[in-house]
Amino acid sequence: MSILDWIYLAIVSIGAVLAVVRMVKGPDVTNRVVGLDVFTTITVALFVFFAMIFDRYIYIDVALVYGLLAFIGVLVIARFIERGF
Amino acid sequence: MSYYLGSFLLIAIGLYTVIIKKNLIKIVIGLNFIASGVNLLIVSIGYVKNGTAPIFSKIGINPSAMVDPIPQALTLTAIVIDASELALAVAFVVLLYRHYGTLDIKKIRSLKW
Amino acid sequence: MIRKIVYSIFLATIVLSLVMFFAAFPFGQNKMSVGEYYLNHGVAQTGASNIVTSVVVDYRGFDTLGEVSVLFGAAAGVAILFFVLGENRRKRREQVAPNFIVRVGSRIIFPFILLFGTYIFIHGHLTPGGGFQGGAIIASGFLLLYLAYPGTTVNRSRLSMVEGLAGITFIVLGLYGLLMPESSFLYNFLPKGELNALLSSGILPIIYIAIGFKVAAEFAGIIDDMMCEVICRGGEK
Amino acid sequence: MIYISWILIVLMLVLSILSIQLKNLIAAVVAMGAVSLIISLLFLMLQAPDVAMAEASIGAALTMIIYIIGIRETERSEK
Repeated sequence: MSILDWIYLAIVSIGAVLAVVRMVKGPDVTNRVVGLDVFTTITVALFVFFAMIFDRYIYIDVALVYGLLAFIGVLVIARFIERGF
Repeated sequence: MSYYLGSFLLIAIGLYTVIIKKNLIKIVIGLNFIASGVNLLIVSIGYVKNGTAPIFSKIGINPSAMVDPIPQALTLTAIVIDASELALAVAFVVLLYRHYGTLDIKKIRSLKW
Repeated sequence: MIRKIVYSIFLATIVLSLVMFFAAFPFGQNKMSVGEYYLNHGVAQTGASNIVTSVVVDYRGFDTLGEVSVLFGAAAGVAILFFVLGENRRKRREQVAPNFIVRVGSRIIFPFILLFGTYIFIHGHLTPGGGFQGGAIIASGFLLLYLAYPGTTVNRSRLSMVEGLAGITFIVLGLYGLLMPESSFLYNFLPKGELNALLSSGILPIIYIAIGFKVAAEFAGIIDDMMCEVICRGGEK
Repeated sequence: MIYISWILIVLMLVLSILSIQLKNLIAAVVAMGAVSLIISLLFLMLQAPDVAMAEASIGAALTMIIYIIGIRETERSEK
């Protein structure tokens, strides 16, 4: 791993930790749901990063799964909070 | 090493939830944590240092530098089974709530202890 | 209070015994010999480049059949609990219709989710993924449809037909292996092909496609039971 | 790589303790979804992409909807 990778990893880790801090602190459910959404987006970046540094590009499929499906979980809770289904 | 410790503690947290908590949905969440911890433990047993995934999609990859495929194959099906039996457990919880009108296991008469 | 202390001691004992037990298995050292054998001979014997797939479908294919049956049992259990034992007299709550963005966006993204799930289980022997994962992805796509258009219902008879056909495919392919000279259940009788080609490794892709359809149908049935319980069928009873 | 695994495991344990301590059950389910996400990352770091994909496809939406329907039919918070 080069120095650029370490910088990238540090920035992404700080983002993940901040999202978790919001999920721990958040006074309401909606704050926690937004924290989960941010955390999911950051995690997709981490999946692609791991595929790069392990030098196996077929790992990107896992990131595709989360990128395609993660919003459904947030949509479920959002629809429930607004009395959707 | 960190994986072992994390999965032990996750199993302990799940057991604590199942034993101490009174709410039925919380108990189901605890069961889910135990299942996740056991899956993580089994996969981390098969890990080999500096190994790679057991997929021969690249030219010139060496079988001796791969992780063990059997724990992965075991947990792969276990995760799907966990999700389906979670649905069954939630169905039981819903029926218990309709019958007794509460989620507190202290108030459900036949489960008192 | 005393209860919490007693159970904390109990949990500490369990964790301590786990730590002592797993001190015999150092992290990241050597593999088991069975895994070593599968890694060395798996490509020549099954022709699949993903060894996890060849373990799940070929070497331990009978276990997978049992596991799919467990999945069927769980789905049937959810249906029985909700429709036979449950009393459908809950009143309808007032609902808010989904907004424009959700409806149009889900209509656009739904075919892509189906396409991606199909890709995952067709390429199960080449890339990570397979029938279980692809089936779950397709069921998530149906879940999106339920969320965006309340009142959607899937055709249950068609769903059970897909599920039954997939199960029959699995069992017939397995039984056909018994007619081969090396008679064994799930014997790989089709040609292996070359490594990393889509049409390779015999019956493995066919079985994984069957598993994908079966898992997708079962999870869609579970979601249909849970989402639709009152809205779709409660009035009929 | 060892540092990032320690960070992720600590985050996972914090979120699981949060999930069992929260009184609001929907917030508990949200925290559980985050735990499932981190476990999927750990599976990928253990070089198991198949298992990571199974955990991702199950944990992203399906477990969430099952719990939410269970909560919808019963009570929203633990007393």
